Amino acid sequence: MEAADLERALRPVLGDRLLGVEPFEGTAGRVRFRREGAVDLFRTARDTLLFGHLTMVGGIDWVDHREVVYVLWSDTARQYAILSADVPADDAHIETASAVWPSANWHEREAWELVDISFDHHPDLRHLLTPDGYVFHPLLRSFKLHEPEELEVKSRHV
Amino acid sequence: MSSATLYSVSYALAALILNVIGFIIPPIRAPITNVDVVTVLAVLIFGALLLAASMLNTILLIWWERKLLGRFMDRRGAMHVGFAGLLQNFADGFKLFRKNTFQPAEADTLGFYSGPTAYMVTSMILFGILPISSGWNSGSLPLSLLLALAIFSFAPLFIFVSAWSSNNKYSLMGGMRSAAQMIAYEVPILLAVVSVVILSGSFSLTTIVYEQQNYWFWGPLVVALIVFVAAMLAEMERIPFDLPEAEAELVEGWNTEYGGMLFAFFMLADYLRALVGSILVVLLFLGGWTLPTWVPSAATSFPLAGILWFMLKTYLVFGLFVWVRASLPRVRTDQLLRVGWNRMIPLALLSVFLAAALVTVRCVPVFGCVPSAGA
Amino acid sequence: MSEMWINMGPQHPMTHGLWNLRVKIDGEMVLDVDPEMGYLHRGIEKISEDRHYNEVITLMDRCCYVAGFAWEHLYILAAEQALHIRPPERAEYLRVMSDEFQRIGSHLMWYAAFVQDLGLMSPFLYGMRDRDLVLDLFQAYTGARLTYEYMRVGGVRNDVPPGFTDRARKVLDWLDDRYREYDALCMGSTIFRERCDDLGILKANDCVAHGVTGPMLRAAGVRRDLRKDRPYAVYKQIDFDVAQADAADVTARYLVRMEEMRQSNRILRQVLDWLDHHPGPMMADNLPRWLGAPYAPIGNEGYLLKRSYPKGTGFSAVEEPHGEACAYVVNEGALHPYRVKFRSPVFSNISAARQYLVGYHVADIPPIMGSVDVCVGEVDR
Amino acid sequence: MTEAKTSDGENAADNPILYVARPMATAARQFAKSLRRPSTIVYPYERLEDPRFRDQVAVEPGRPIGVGQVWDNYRGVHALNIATCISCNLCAFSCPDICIEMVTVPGDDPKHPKKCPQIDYGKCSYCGFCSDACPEGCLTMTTRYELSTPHRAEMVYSPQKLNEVFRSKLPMNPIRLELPENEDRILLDPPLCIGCNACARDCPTQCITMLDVPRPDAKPGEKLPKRIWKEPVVNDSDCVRCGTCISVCPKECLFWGSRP
Amino acid sequence: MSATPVSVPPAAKPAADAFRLEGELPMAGAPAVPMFEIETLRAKEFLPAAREALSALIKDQSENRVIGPVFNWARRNSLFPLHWGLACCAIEFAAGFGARWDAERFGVVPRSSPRQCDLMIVNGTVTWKVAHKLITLYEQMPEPKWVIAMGNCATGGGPFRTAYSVVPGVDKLVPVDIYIAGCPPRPEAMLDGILKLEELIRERKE
Repeated sequence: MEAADLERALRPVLGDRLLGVEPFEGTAGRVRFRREGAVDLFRTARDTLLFGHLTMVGGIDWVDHREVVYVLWSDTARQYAILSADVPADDAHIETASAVWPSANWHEREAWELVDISFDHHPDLRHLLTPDGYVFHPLLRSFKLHEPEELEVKSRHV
Repeated sequence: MSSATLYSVSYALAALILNVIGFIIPPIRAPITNVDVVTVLAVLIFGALLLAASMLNTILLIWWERKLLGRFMDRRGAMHVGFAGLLQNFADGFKLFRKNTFQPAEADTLGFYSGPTAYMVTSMILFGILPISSGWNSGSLPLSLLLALAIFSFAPLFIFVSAWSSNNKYSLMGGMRSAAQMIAYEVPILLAVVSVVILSGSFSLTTIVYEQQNYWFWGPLVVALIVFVAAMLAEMERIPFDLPEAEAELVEGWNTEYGGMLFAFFMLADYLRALVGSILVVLLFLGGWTLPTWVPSAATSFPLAGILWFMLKTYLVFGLFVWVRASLPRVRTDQLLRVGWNRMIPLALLSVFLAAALVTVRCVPVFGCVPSAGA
Repeated sequence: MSEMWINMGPQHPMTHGLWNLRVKIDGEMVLDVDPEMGYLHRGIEKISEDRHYNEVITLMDRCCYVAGFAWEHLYILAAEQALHIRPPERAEYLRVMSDEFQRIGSHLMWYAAFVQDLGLMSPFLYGMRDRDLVLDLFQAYTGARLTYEYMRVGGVRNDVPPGFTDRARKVLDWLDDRYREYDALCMGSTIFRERCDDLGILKANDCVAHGVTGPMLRAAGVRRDLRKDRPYAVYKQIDFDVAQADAADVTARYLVRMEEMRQSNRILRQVLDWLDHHPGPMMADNLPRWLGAPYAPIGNEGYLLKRSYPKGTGFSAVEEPHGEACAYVVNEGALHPYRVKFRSPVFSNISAARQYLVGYHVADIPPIMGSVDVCVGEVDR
Repeated sequence: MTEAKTSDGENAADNPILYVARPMATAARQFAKSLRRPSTIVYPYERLEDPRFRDQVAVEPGRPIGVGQVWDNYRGVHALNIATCISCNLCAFSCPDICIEMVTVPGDDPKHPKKCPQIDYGKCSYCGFCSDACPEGCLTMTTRYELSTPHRAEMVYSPQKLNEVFRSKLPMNPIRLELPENEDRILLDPPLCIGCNACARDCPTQCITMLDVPRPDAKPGEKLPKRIWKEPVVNDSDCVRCGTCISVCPKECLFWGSRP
Repeated sequence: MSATPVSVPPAAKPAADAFRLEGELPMAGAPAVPMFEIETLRAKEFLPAAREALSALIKDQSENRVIGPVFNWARRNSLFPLHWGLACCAIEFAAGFGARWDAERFGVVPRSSPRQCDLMIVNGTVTWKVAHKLITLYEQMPEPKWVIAMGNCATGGGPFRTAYSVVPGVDKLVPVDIYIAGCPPRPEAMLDGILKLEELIRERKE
């Protein structure tokens, strides 16, 4: 399956919600879409394109906006495909994929707590890796790491 | 050393002590050197000696298991404390003795402390009953076998009490499993014993051993032996039937909340029971302190020969338990109970019938004739 | 006994790591489970953003501590794609060799932990003992037992020492005998079969829906192995079979892992033969200075500003001993990766816990979770 | 594709009579084998890194101790040869855990105090990057691994302590890697240079020489920059690429690059 | 031309058998230390303690002086560590109890319940999420108790000490008696740490 095949299959369903399909080395292609088309894209990818397996969901913080990356695997084509959607940083939310692929559940919980991307209609959006009530989102670029010694010095001054 | 000799030693010791006291304080010499007083003291000393011997044996048994298990696992086991690790268990015991004992906040104090103690005490009483050599008077009580089994089956009660009172979910589950398992396996044990009793015609342990002069009972009663050993494994809570303390799912089973000396009580009592189990196997099926008739008499005629052979057999039987522990996985509760009720009991019943048939025909081609004392 | 929730973990002999399985039980039956992760969350993805490309390798070894090489390989593949570097062939063979030895080592560790869950005591020791032999080989060419730091972006650090291949073949011979012994101890035992048959069943469609991969998926009858389906490194040139079973239960997973170890032996014999006859370089040519093998990069950030490097995004997927691991590395032309994202197979395998634990006994939880082969390090990262 | 089966293609279900006989026989075989000598190494008394001990255990199948014990490659405690250390900072730069600190060691030259690495073993991850980076081969890793101590402060190894490890002549990590040929070099941006001599002064290998450059004639109306009319020239064969010159340059006129 | 590894002699001459693959000599089965000797290697440990106790007994010292040495001996020879695994070091911890190193030789037997433990080996990275559980476990252990920080993560956070979720050293939470460096420490190093702890207990008399 090539990038062109993906585009051909997805364009009729998504229309202008599909921003384009780029070739990506080692995969079928990288599908860029608007977040409004998420549900349709997920259903088409699973039912028509037979990407039955959601491998991972990850978030990337590009400071001005955030990107949600989905990696899919098709057992028939024996290929990966990457879906990516940009969401604005001040309103970072997208429709959940866990209704289509149950495996998205934990991945989305992780993306929610680490990259601060909220997933609409997620069944169980709780903290997974960080403790309950942890207010920071460590994988944002604005979150800086410190040497523990530095922290100690700072706390002493405070 | 027979029980009689051991008793005369303690009697002499008691007489000596009382005479020395009487020599120091002459006015009370006459009353305290009375025969009755000496006898009472002698019995006490006898008990203490027996207790010490049983404890020493238990500790040696733990060492034996650790070393054997080590070799089964391609390692060495405890070896650095004392010669070949012989002092290791003493070190463990001393350490636990001085360790802080800890009572969980909402535990029931009475049950929490009395459970392990009673478990330990009932296990120790057994040693007063089991004969380990000829002339061991206590073993020749007419119903000593029944008494031993009765005391042996106290344990689930105390385990359950201590598990319940430690107010921990894992302990509770372990205690319930333990109770279910021990009760389920009482029946096959008793049935297996019944076949021995039928063959020997007596409930007295000493008599049972004497009945095995010609041949040991394991030959004709091999089914009963298998049932007895398997059920004993369950009673002793050893792999493959160690579900009450299954490390994988219940942290430490019913002794999860116990530390310090109370935990030492549990450990010690477990091994006391293991020792008792091995001794029972030897007494009932392996001829006790006797040797087969074809063994030259030099092997049995030296002093303490009976005890020596008896202990050798006991440790070998325990080695069998260790072997099982080294090679088999643990079963599940429902499987355990199913095996207990569906397999063990029919087998044991079969063995009872076999024994009855043996007594009826009175002679077996290979093993010879049933002693006339039978039935 | 009424229904109650019990916490199995974080300190519990069943967990083999630091996580908590909350179990709702009724007597001995499991009604519901809720895995609670994150007790070992070390922020590896965040720390990677502050590290040079080669320095991330030290984190990869510690990310999954039983399969360090697989994770090194995973990261290296993605980083090389992001940085547009091709490693030399001998380095790829050495990576495959490391991977396969790691698979054996990891499966032996799994075997040891799994049989211990079942109450089998001595096979735990046998597994650890035989694993030590594999670790000895690792120590011979990398200098460490668990944390190797062997692969570098663009190749590997060093060649194997002389005489290594003969030694490795001896270990393989020894292991071939041991696999037979393991089977005698497990499959030869009625109690083992009674415990493990029809236990923890997770059918193929559930596996796919919940993202379960690796031996668990193959035990459900799905033939899926990235080494065959999407050959990376030099797996295309190597002859081997994909282990598969149909029963989808704990026994099937056991059989699949055992067969994988035998197949790994087969792969390793081919790789060792190749290594004997094809000397060659260890590192790619024309590496930028700060990626060259002899030196780790220098903390002088200034000079890079003057030398831009092509941007790129790397994606790699590797058949790790536990399943299918993916890495996504974003290179924005800086010394450090911009974002590193990993997909851990065990993460998904645990997330489906409710599917294969509910309805069984409490006593079945340890063997089922043992057959999942949990490595918390890579779940929490 | 292959159907997963046991090694012998049989299992207990096919053979229910055996029940538990096979595992017990296997365990018994192992018992008999380990009666003579179990795999255990009696650690404080027998050590794998001790060649005398390794000579006594074998590698045949059936005797699992000591397979492939190559210890000279092992990454343990560092050994530092203070005498050959050139204070180039490369180890400290290359450390991913930032556990190396360059501290002054008392030397004979009071003007140029020598700085050698001090390693905090509470942070070190034994990755070997520092010994790979050391251009002089004076920082190597040894087979020593016993580092337990009741005091956290004792885990910081001063250069002198590392030198003691070196003097104990433990087997060392012998792998040294050759420099790649397309190495970057230190290049100069001549218009920026002010000839201050900082690079030549701080170069650990003394491979930078300051050469005179002709002072240009000032054109009318143009003001010559205030500078010393010298420029650094780097001897590439002696250069260890430590980057010290770049970091001390006040005008940032030195940079990395490849020269045709 | 690329970076081919070459073996040049290091600054100090390594042992003569560098890169020799040891163990080719088929002296299989022979123990390095003779059989009888190997079992008595540390057996004499008990004698000083017993002698001390005896002399105290003869000189009519206080009770503590009499039983102290014996209990000290018992305590240091029977350390039960808590059976739990945090991270990478847990694998080496397990290997230390495996067949090759067999920590049980020293009487070190892991127990799953903190009530029965004397020793907590913190074998891995401690995160803030698990910190209070670690403290609970420590408090559940009965006195006297010891803590070994195994590996660099437990000692000072190790490579992860800058991370937002990692406790930079378990000594911030519980008192540590012995630090074992290594990442992860070899099983031998772990045994060495345990032996050092034994020395420490011997010195800290009651």
